[in-house]
Amino acid sequence: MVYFIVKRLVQSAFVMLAVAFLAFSLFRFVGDPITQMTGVETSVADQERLREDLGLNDPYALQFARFTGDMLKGDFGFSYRTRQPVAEMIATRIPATLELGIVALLISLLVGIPAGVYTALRPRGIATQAILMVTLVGVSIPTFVIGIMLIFFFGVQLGWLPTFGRGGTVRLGGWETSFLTVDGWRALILPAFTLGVYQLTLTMRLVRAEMMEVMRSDYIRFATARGVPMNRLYFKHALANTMVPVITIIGLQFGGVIAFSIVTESVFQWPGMGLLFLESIRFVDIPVMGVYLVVIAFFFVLVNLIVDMLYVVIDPRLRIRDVS
Amino acid sequence: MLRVENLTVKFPSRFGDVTAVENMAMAIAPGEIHGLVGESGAGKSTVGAAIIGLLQPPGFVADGTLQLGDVDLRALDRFEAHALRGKRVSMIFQDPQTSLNPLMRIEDQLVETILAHEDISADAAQSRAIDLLEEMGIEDASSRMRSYPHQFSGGMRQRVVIALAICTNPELIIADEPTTALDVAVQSQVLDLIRRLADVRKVGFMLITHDIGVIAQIADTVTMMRRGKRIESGPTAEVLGNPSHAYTKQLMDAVPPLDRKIDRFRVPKDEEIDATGQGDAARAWLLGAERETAVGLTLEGIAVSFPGVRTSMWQKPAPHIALQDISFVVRPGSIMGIVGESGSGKSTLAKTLTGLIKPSDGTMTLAGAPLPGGGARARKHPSRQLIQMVFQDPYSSLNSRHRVGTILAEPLWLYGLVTDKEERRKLCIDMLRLVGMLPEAIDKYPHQFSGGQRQRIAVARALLARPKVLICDEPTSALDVSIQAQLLNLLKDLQASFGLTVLFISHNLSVVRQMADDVVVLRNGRIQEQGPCATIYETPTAEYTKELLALTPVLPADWRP
Amino acid sequence: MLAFIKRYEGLWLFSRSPAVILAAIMAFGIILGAILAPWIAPINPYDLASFSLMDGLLPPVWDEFGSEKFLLGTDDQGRDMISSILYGARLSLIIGISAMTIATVLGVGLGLAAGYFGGRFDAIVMRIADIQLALPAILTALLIDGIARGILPPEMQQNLRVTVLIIAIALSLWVNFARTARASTFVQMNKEYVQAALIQGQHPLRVMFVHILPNILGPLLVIMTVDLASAILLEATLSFLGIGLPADSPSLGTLIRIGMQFLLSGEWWILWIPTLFLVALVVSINVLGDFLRDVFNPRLR
Amino acid sequence: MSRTLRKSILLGGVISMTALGVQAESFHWASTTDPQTMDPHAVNSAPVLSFLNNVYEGLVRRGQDMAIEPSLATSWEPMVGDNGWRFNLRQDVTFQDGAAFTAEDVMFSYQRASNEAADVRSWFSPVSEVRVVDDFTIDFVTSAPNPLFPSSIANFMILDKDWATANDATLPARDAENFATMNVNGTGPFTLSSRDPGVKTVLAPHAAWWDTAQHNVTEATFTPIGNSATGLAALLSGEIDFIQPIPLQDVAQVESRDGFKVLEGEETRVIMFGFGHEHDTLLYSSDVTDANPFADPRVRLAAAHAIDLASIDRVLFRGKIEGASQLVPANISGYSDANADRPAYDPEMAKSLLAEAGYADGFSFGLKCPNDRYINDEALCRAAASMFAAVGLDADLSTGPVRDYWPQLREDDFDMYLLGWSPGSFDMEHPIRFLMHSQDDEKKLGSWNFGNYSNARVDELLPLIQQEIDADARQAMVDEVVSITQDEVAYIPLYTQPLIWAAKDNIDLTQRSDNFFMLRWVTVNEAN
Repeated sequence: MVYFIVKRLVQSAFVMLAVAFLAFSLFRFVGDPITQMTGVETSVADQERLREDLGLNDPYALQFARFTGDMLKGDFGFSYRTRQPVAEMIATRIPATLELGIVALLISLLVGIPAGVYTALRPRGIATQAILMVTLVGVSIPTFVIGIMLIFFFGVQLGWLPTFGRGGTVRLGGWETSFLTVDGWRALILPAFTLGVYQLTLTMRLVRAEMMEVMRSDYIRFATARGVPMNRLYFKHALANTMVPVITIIGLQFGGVIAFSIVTESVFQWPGMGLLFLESIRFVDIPVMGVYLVVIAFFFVLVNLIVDMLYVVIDPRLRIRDVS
Repeated sequence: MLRVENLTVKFPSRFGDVTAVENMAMAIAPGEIHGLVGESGAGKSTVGAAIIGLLQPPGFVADGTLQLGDVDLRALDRFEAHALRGKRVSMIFQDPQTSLNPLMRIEDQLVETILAHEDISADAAQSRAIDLLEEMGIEDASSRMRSYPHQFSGGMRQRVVIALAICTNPELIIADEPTTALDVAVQSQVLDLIRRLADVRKVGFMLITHDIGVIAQIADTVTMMRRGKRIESGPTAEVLGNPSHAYTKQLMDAVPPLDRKIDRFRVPKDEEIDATGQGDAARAWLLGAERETAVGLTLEGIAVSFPGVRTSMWQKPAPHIALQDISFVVRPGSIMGIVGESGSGKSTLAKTLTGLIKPSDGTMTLAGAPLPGGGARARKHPSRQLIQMVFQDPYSSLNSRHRVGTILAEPLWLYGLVTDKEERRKLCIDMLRLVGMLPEAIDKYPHQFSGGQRQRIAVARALLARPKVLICDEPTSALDVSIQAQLLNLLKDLQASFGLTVLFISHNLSVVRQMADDVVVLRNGRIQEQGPCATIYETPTAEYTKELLALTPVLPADWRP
Repeated sequence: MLAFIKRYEGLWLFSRSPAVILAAIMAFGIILGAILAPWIAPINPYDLASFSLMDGLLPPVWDEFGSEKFLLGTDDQGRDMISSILYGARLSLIIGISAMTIATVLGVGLGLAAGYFGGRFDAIVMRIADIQLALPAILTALLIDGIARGILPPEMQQNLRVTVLIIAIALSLWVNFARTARASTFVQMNKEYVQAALIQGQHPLRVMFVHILPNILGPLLVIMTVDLASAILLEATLSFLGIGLPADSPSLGTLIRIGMQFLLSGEWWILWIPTLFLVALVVSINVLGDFLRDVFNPRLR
Repeated sequence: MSRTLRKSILLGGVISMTALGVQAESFHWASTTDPQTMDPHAVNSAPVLSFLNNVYEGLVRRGQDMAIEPSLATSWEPMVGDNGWRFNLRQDVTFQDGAAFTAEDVMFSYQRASNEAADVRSWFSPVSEVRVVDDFTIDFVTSAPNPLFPSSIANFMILDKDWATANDATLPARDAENFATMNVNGTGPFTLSSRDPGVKTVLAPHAAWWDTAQHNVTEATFTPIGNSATGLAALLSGEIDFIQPIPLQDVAQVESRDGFKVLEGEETRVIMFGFGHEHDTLLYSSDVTDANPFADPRVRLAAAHAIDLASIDRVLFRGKIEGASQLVPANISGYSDANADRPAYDPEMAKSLLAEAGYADGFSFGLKCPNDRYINDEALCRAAASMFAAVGLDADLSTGPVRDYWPQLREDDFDMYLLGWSPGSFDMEHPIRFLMHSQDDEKKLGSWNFGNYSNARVDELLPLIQQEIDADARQAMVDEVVSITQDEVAYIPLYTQPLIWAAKDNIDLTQRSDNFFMLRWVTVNEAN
């Protein structure tokens, strides 16, 4: 158990390091930050001096060493664009993205799992066919189109919900949350739904497939043959066994949720990391882009570590050694 | 108590309704163990499923009467049927490994089942569960009950399964191949348990099995099925001991006896294509160059261990020892039988010989030359050709995406035996004839054949490499008994004709007895006993061998035709 | 018998599901239209001389201001919408299919080898896959786009735009193939026909590609279909984020991005017609993917 | 600091729905880009300067009509006996933290803004020395006579010396932040009450502002919204009061809705095509590889005649643009009324000019355009390429984001390119200096003249124009330059970029042609 976790940690660290390397080496190519940092009237000599100051003329290896070294020390550098510490910039954006991602994930789970169970148990019903068709269309419309449609309909035409931003937020410690205000919740609905639609479909289909597989297993047939009550059969026996593979995939998806929030955040002007990242691309703000990548990788690795442990909690086969 | 009359079960398909069971009739009284016997596809499991109302959709009961006591089973709605399940009729499945919910404690599964049918307190249900488990022979039930299924061994698990089936005191239990996945020792214990339950609790059992030995051992009455229809039924000794029906006779002829060796099984002429009369070209080819000498195989001190799964940071995992100190000699041109239960290491031994696994110690010698193991055996090593193998599962041993012709021709070009494509094809066709197949088979895909036919194709593939050693790893354990008889006959003929050295691996003592000249008894990776076949079977010295022989179900001597 | 029936069974199931037939017709029609675009499109949207700004912003023909010359109207450049969409679908499909093909070859190759050799090689491939998974599709695409921009001279970037997109999308899809191929290969490695081939001493490449590959094609085919749909959507999303294709050689995604400017302005057709088209294409591919999944995995029926 | 509880209710209490409508005098506005810093000297970019003009002030400022008017300086006059200007400073001005404003603050701000670390230092390249005369008088000495100097420093913002020193912000932050990146202390009408970069910036009126407030805003919230559709949706759904800019195609939509209005104007930015004048051959031609046809003024003129500006106006710009004849629009000082004609759309003329130049069959060349810099830039180039094609000029169009675009232009990697130019000093001298004078790195002249158009007479006239005090004489010289460059078709000026803002009906505001949005002219009326 401890060994298992340590092993996963080592693997995770390896992944993080590789991502850090990619983050640095790839974004170096994105473009010349200097032209973005200076105005039209800045002379070429001044630009050159700035380039020298930023160490952009140093050898490549030296720059990478400095980058990783600083990062390990917890120094994430300063944004070329705003001259603020990158760590702080990203840190202030993390709550927005995480809250959006979590709510989107919750929507996808709270709707996706029951829908998956229903469609698995009634594979031939009309409602099932309808649900499958609707989700199929849902998964086929690009996220940004869904977002724009929602804004247009619920924001502009009906005027029910805000079309951009987070609405009212409350700062709790260093964490700026929109969970504590009505306004914040209202602002959260459209973006979270937009982001959640795709995951919802995936979750539903996954649960459905796994559930159908489990329903055919011997232990479900045996439980049926013993007359275990239907509800218990479906939810205690079948669903629990379904969740084991589902949790893994959901863990993998969470990374996708965070990454796809780039699109959602751009459409809804949601002040999260994704929006910051897009702005940084536009301004060739390399330090921010690099750190963003590393943070994303960190979340991914973290979530999957948690999933691994959940796995152990759910499945006694991983928790308790076989005595035989 | 249970009365089945005129039962017909159909499965709709795009070719119209397929009748799986037709005009089936049977009756089971309380305390009676009624064997339902038949080969695969006979429809015996379908009968069981129809009674308990768990037919796989879209199958349905088309006609007939299903009466359990005073209840007309066909008249029940969905909810009534479900309430009846467990309460009055229950079921035991074949594989105890998969029959229990892996995520729930045994206790919870038991208590949940009891509470589903009886209005008693959870405490009462729990104490009943403990009593039951103890009745089933599980010691220290009150603490063991808190374990998860994976913490029990296979035999124990089947006891738990039986406890679950019995915990609500049903009148009837449908046991679908309850011992097929178990080793003989465990099988015997489980059968004893079933007998006891029938005698003491007066539970009626419907024992579905393909194993005539099992039926002979415990069934009071038996119904013989074939292709969805009842062949005959009656008291076991009457039906099996003195078969009147031709099919039953055939079946009884095909059962290998444990206590003597018969030269050939009696097989109806129309079902076996005589391997001796056909495939002369292939025969000539096999007997051609370099065929004169048979080769021997020697193993000395072979040990195989696998690295254990690491679970701790500080401890190196203990290696799992699969084989230890295995030494024996296979005489040239003889058949060596390897007997052992699951986990004895017999398949590991086959893999070691074929170079799939590297032995951690010991030497192997083939025809006097050292035989390197594992990765040390080069892809072009001559032994690759000399040693061929016939596998257990006819459904996976042939690549289902390749035509039979492609599969058969592979060794011919791989070893450069026949370079001309047309010649290869001719030889393959002739080889098919030799193993008793029709030439048309060459352009078909494996899944177009039955298990027995596929096993013949697998034998043909092995022969086409012109081997001197043939390793047969449980070649008949997936086959019905009549097909098994045919294949055993074929193997015997081929071995005799071509002087092959054969290593015949099986868990089935009766089968080995029919095949082997010498026998090695394996247990937990060690040799228990070895020697000439007759000696081992008649005067075993090792305790283990004695036990195995004693527990293997046999037909009463007076049934022998 | 089984494969024959299965093939037969696939056709049989197909003939019984109107939605699948409709999807197949739609997908086939769009693909055919895309292939034939140069011959059937009224104008060539890449040829600047073939259209005129004077014809700009015409609504579809059923609108009172529509022109019969342009059945689905024109965009702000005066390009015929039908032509733009046909050429756009062509480009989207080229990108989607190429990306999917590269991802398949790369993923299946690595997955097969990882499953076959196991051990250290397997561990390395899986770690690389982990890294790839930690960088979700959009980020990968942004990264590749970034590198390409950095290392290619600008004039080449224009020409290689499509290639860069294809590689970016392919890289974000290969893991799926690799994981599936690896898992399936592990299963097949324990099958006796593979062991038979190994015992015979057949070449690893032959074992992998002649023996194992045909047996794991089923699930891979399903992923290929689903990933083709994702590739097309991903291209659209990247175009929306402004790192897709330039407006003078528009894919469906680019057309939607351009059309987005007209979301509120009344020229609805510039946005919604390409969008509808894209959704129709992706839905039909997904329906076909679902169907294939059902055929290969009868338990889901 | 950025804790905002606007209409927010802590959960757990009674949940009541509050209207999202805006209180009478709080004002919400949006634009595409967030000002990247609050430091007035760190970055010379329009979003920063525009935003900070609400917080900081310069010695002079621009009025609603762009005219220079007194601000922190009450008056200024040329120095006697020296080149340069003397500024007489306003008394009784206080910074937002209450500190008094003196000449020392100006001196300090000059030193700060002309430091190497400051991006705006080029404004002070003519300055040789600054002398504090007394608390409220300061001299800016220039190396040569410089009549335009006062108007060139309208965006030179003054910050408090003591505040900057105390907070360790004596120099603009270069590669790290400092206190002035996130905090302000100016003399202007508004001060920062909270800032969440990229998300929201809230301004509050500066109670002790020296000038009479013409606005009635009690709180102003700025939100950057990058996606134009989202921005417009935010306006239409009532969440914001004002947005700059909105896309041209949405003008009709906004106007057709009750309660909204569109403000249309002209920016000072002129959009033009430039040529690779000094190239020996075309870089991107498939047929003419041994010559540069664009070296011939007839070819350049032919290209000018090929452009159908009326169609571009109608379809791409919905009738919102004015044609440009020179590199500045008519409202800029130095505009040459004498040269107000632009080449007409005349494809036949274009073809005959091409034939005359020896290219009767036309030729192919590379046209470079940005796709995220100017309004409709990419669409414009595609339309132009199509129009060029009609006369035989086969343009191979390549477009890209501006971050790639400038480097390409600097590397001379084009045959023809698109450029927009807004004269920072709001005078004709500015484009002459940057776009028409031959490239001269040493004197920092012609630095955006990428094609290196070169005319000896123009080069000769520039210093004379810069130093000429007499308006008429100066205008004559400017007219000559414009005339020469028109004759030689140094550039093809196309049109002045339109400026389109949208607001709720109850908002009164002033649209200034430099696209700066000044909160001090905003009135929020009672919503009907």
